[in-house]
Amino acid sequence: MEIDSGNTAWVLASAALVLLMTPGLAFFYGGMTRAKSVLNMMMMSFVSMAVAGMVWVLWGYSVAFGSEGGIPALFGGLDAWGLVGLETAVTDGLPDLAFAAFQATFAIITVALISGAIADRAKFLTWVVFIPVWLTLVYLPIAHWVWNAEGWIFKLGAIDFAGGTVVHINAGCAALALALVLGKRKGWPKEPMRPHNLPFVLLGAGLLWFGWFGFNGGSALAANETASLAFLNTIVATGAAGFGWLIVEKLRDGAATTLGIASGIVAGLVAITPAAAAMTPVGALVLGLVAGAICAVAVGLKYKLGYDDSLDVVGVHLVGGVIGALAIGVWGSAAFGADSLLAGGGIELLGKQALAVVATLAYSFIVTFIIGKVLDLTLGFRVDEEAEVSGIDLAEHAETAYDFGPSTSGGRSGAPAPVSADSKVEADA
Amino acid sequence: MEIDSGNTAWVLASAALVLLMTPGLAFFYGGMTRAKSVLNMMMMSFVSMAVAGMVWVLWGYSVAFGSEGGIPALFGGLDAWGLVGLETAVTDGLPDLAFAAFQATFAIITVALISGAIADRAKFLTWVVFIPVWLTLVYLPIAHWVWNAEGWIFKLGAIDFAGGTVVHINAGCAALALALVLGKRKGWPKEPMRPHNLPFVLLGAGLLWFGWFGFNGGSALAANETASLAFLNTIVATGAAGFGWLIVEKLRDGAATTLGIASGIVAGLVAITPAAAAMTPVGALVLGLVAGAICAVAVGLKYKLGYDDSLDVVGVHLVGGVIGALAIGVWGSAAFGADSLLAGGGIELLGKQALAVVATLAYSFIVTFIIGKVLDLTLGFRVDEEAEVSGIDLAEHAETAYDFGPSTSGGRSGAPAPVSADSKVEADA
Amino acid sequence: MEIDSGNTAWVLASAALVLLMTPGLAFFYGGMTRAKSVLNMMMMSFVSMAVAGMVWVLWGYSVAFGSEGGIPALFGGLDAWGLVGLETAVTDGLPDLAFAAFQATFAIITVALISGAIADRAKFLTWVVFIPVWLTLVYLPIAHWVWNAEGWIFKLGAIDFAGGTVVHINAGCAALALALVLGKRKGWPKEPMRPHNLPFVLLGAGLLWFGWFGFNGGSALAANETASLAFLNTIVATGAAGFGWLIVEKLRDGAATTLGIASGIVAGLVAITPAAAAMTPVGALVLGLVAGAICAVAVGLKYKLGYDDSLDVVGVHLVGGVIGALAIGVWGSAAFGADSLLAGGGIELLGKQALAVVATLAYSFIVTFIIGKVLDLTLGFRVDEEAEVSGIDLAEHAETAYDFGPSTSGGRSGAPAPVSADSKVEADA
Amino acid sequence: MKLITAIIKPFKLDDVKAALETFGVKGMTVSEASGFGRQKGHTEVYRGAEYKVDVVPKIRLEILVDDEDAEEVIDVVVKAAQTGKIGDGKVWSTTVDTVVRVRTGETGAEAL
Amino acid sequence: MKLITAIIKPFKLDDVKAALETFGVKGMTVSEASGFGRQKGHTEVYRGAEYKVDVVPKIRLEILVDDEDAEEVIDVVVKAAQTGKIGDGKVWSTTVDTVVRVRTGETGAEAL
Amino acid sequence: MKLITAIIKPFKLDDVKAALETFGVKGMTVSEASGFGRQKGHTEVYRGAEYKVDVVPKIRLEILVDDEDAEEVIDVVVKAAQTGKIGDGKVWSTTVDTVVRVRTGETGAEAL
Ligand SMILES: Nc1ncnc2c1ncn2[C@@H]1O[C@H](COP(=O)(O)OP(=O)(O)O)[C@@H](O)[C@H]1O
Ligand SMILES: Nc1ncnc2c1ncn2[C@@H]1O[C@H](COP(=O)(O)OP(=O)(O)O)[C@@H](O)[C@H]1O
Ligand SMILES: Nc1ncnc2c1ncn2[C@@H]1O[C@H](COP(=O)(O)OP(=O)(O)O)[C@@H](O)[C@H]1O
Repeated sequence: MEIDSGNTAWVLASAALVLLMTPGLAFFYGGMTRAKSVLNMMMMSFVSMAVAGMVWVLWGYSVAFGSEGGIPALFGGLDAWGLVGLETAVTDGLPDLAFAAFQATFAIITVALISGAIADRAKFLTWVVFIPVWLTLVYLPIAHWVWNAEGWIFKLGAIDFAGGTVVHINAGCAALALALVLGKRKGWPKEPMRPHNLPFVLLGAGLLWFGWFGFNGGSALAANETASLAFLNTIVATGAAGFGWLIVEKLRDGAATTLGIASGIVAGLVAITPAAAAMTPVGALVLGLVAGAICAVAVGLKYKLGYDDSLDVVGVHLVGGVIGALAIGVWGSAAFGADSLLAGGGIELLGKQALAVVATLAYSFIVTFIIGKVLDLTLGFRVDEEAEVSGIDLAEHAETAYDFGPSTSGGRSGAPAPVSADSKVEADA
Repeated sequence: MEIDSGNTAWVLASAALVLLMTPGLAFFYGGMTRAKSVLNMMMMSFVSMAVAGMVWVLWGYSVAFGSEGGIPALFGGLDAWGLVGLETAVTDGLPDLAFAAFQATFAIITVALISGAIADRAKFLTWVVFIPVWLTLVYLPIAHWVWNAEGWIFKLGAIDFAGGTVVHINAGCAALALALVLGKRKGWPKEPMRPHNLPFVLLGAGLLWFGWFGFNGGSALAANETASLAFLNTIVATGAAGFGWLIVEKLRDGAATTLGIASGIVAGLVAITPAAAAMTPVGALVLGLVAGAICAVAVGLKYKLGYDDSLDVVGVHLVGGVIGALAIGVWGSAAFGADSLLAGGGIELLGKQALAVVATLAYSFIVTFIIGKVLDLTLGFRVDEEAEVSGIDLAEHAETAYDFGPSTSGGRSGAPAPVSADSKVEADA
Repeated sequence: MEIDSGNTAWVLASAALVLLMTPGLAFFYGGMTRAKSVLNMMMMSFVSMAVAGMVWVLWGYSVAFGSEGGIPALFGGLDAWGLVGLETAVTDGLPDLAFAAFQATFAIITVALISGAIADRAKFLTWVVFIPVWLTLVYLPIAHWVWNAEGWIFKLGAIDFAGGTVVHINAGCAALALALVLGKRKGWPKEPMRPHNLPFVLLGAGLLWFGWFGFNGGSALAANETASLAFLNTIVATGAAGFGWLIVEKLRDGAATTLGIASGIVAGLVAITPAAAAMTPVGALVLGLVAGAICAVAVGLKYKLGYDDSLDVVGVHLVGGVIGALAIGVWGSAAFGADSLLAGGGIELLGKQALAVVATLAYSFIVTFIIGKVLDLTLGFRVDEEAEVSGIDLAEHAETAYDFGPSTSGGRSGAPAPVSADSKVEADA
Repeated sequence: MKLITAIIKPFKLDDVKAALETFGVKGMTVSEASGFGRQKGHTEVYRGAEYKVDVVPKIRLEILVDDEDAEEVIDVVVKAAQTGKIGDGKVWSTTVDTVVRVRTGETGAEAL
Repeated sequence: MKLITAIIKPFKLDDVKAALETFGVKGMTVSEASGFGRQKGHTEVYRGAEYKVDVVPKIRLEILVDDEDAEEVIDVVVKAAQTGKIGDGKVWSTTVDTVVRVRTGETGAEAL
Repeated sequence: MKLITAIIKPFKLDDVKAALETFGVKGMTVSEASGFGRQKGHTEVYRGAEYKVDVVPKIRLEILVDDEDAEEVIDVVVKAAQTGKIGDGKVWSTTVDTVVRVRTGETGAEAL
């Protein structure tokens, strides 16, 4: 079949955008930790890029999108391992490899999202092992359910345009499971733990927003009206959610914060993900306001319930994802295929949406919890207390993030040159 | 009409690029403030993304690009409020929603640009109110004049390829007006106020340059020779302007600075904006050198005239924008539609360019000044002196940007862990 | 000829991506220096963007891609100086100006790459002079050899998809030459010199990866299967290389580091560059692992051999580039045009690859060494010792990178406001 | 009037401060420091090159007290700062000739 | 020889320095500190959770002076640093046994 | 018991520390400071506006020593820190009433 160069250009550009989301996430999360654990936080994202990319090529694509060799409704087989056979294939004008590349970036970001729940305390080696196991047992099946034409949720007819269930609800649930497995950080919630670098959080939010145009816009797999609608909704819902979060903060805390708008932006991006091509721009605006405001409240849940979801993956991704999925059933636009309640379609769609949500939620939580427990009992998932207190960066990575030394404007701050360190070359060990 | 997927891909990619310019601007501006007001500076940009996006969808697009229901030469009506009716429309192979999304990002960045003039001292709430008011009364009409086929400047035949008047001269004038309304910062210009984070300024400049390829290249609304020319000119004029600024610095101050090259880059981007498709690459190179050098001198004006345009929006955007607009009339290329002086077209084009500049300049300054004054008299536009001295981040947002705590390389800097803070959960208030 | 809008959209998007690599590089390198020289490091990249862009327009494109007026096998003439005559030309559906813009960004990044070898100690003015001289005498000829249909390496039939020889081996060799010309930094290797900002290094690595999709994917000059394959390989080889580097570190040093994964990512990107469209995804994965692991060892060479290649341009770009070029000859895929050893094509291809490598290596090293020496003897290439010790940022640019002043979370760190500085306006000097 | 100076482990600051408040001390001045001593530093690794940091972060406390309180305040600090592990720090006292409260110009015990 | 130590508000540093120069003091050493005392800290809010900072930034000045100048220098500092609001800080003096100028090895008044 | 305080140039810290270790000093406390004095600061330029920094970075060392070692320790520091150029710094000593090692409660010479 002939390639549509415009669609291919858009999907490739989108894949690049989505890939950038993971470094963006590293900054969004990394800025929120304390300075002594920022590197570990970022490292969890970066190593996801490394490992998930390899898994995707070796067997991930095949299990998620293959239909032969597996159980069609649940998962694919290994026929397309190593992407063998895709090199020259073209589907609907798009090279299969372009689609495989686009989807690779989704697998990467999903697993990276989870890491926000276990800031400051996860053994790096165990995290590295967790990635392929979790992708294989949790992500790939759910992706198959929702995006493979044979998958049971696909067949059910629930709407998830760009991955609200597969990516966000899934990551949010997995995050909750791991937060429970690893337990609270020492001192939490009594000891205050503030973000060490809010500009980094804003940088992360900015890059996430930017990349998300690929995530949502690219999910049309074509440069057409659907992509344009998804794109526009990704502007307006996101902004509205940032604004919604600020309103809650202003009313509740008395001040609108940068951490608040950054969080609201991400909440809005999450909420619009499944709904990006199923709502009018005004509907998307409303969805944003609702999601931003609710998530601003939801991040306080952990203090009540007592789980240390350190960077609020649950409050933002799980809650935001559920809001988006259900909103489609309530005020989705019939013109864009969503026979929602307000569009006069009754509660059928809402029911399907709810079913897809609950299935993902339950499966992800249970399987992730088991994986986490097994890893904890075998490899151990948590660093020892001393490492946590003195800083996981040093303990796990033998590094510290910053050394501003004597430079912060010459004499002013009077910082000394590095004090008596001694370098020894170890490269030949 | 059939969609041209290649053009659509390019316009969507461009829209994503332009959206990224606003976070880029947040870093360009934020790095230039002192550490105690970086968050407020960035917040002004981020909240522009939130509010301007909503305004655009609700009535902005309709007023700027609608022709019915308004006064054709001056502004459009509310026919297309909420983008209703655009969902499936396609114009010249491009979905109308793609165009609306692309243009949304222009409205966002324009209002954000203004904030550089009022660093360290603007009440956040008033800024939030300013955004929709200013967009409605100033930005949307001018955009209509220049870009709507019925607009009077469009009909006049002045050339403004990507928004030199609408965006840069407009923002620069509005910035001057607000700087006058808010007045000087305490201590300015006696007390030195240096950029707190120059790498952030460079990051911002880099992201702005990157995003500007969408701004200028995307304004062709197609992936064709025009886009390619605009793109190439956006490389060479920008680099030349950075270089021009450095030359002035080296001669005047004895040292070429990173703040200088970052500023020159932005000055060049501004200058080439109206001229991107109206000049040969060599013409663009010359424009860059001229704009960089002149702006490097122009940023000193404020000390002479005594207005505290804190981050030089006037010196860079207003001056750069005027240079670009007039240069088209002087050495624009006839081959690309600019019957300029040097192309033997006489001074007619230059006259039109000057008229468009003056009209924008006057309208923007006067109306913005009135808006600013009214807001100042009603809500108040300036924080109190104590907040300004102790830091607007804390006063307006209850946050501080950084906490490097004890991590800056272990023991070396000997920073202590956060000293005795106490966390209390307030989510249930 | 008619323009293919999809291909043009992809090449323009790719050009924007590649342009962003240079700011990305500025952060990758800048984060690795000490805080007192970060600005100078970043400045070397930014000024490359300014100067190389101008050179490219004025004569660079013409010498590299022109065939008339020069010596066809070696370099082009000045026929297309100023890009005159390209404005409306279209080749294979792509505007010539789009291609010229895309290639401009390659020239920019190549010269910027070199700067990593001479951190902390190069006279800025001399660096500015070095750029056009080196581009003219080294880069443009090699680019002509490899990419011009008349070039001798092109005719030889060696495979270099996106610039492994022209960009990486070339830059790596030039870096070695300059490191030798400038000599070791005071205190090296005895005095420890640690990266001052590892999150910046990760930011740089993230932006480089993102931009590299344009570098490799865009080199197909079309949005097709080849681009898709190159794109996908740029995901998997890169991740694998990051992983390979971590494995070496874990085994050798006991800890996997963020600097390690960032370095591995870049090593993988370098290695896959020539091979991106000549290997299967699994082949690319293997290449990544190999390149990451070998480069992790190679960066230790400088301690043994005693040259101060400060940020390991040789260990990463030269070594990585050679690995990639030779790997094509060993396990390149015949299906994608590489009659490699393992594909049963014998050693012919490997021989050609080796010849291209050696030629580039020798030419680049020798000519760069001569240029460096001449500049050193005339202008001087190294700052004086005092400037090096107190910090090149202050000495060469009259700036310091950071001033966190009293803000790092209010009272906690107790930093004072800038101590008694005095501002004097100099704009009218 | 005495000046009590204490070098303590950073994470003990809250405990020490609380203990001093309980005792009745109304103010103190805190600053960052690095200590050399029996407690060892750590090693970082960058691209395979070791980077030894041989100082450890400490907090310095300065507390002005009346002569009669000096001994007890030292006691309070020592008890609150103690972990029993190497590197707990030192506390010492010196004699102060005069103290003035800047705001009022009061001197001596009034100034505290 | 006396050592005058002053804890002052950061934004008063320039005034104090100017006053000391006028008085004839040739040198001093400045460092950053945080103060606890009557002056209260502030509260920040992150995702709805309050974060209390109970110290305030201060500057510590150290000035070595001849015995006869000590009182006057204290006076100069107190006057220049005074705002009259809580938190203006403290100034105290202690007796120094010897002072040496590193560059020359000079001691006593010569060393200043 | 004496407290030796030294203000030195930052890049001399390693030399001073090594000299003190050789002499037999077992511990010390280091902190950052800025100095005003004969040594001049520098000027930075931002968008053409000059920005004068009139302090220079210094390191402050605090070393508790037995009375009999005091003079020699001062000597060791002065020699190791000397470059002969303006700004080398000052070293002074004050008398300490008591020293306590937090970990053990030992006092006096035992505490060092
Ligand atoms: N002679 C000294 N003078 C000043 N400070 C000292 C001295 N010895 C130790 N210190 C400080 O006390 C801290 C703890 O000392 P250290 O020898 O590590 O443990 P301990 O006091 O438990 O024996 C050091 O980090 C240093 O800051
Ligand atoms: N007993 C003390 N010992 C050492 N420093 C003190 C003491 N009391 C106060 N200070 C310092 O003086 C500063 C000002 O004291 P504070 O009680 O807030 O106000 P004021 O001196 O105006 O009554 C404090 O922030 C602290 O740095
Ligand atoms: N009177 C003083 N009191 C306290 N510290 C001082 C005094 N004079 C100088 N210093 C400190 O000593 C440092 C060196 O002094 P300076 O006058 O520059 O050079 P030198 O000691 O070589 O004559 C200063 O930067 C400052 O930190």
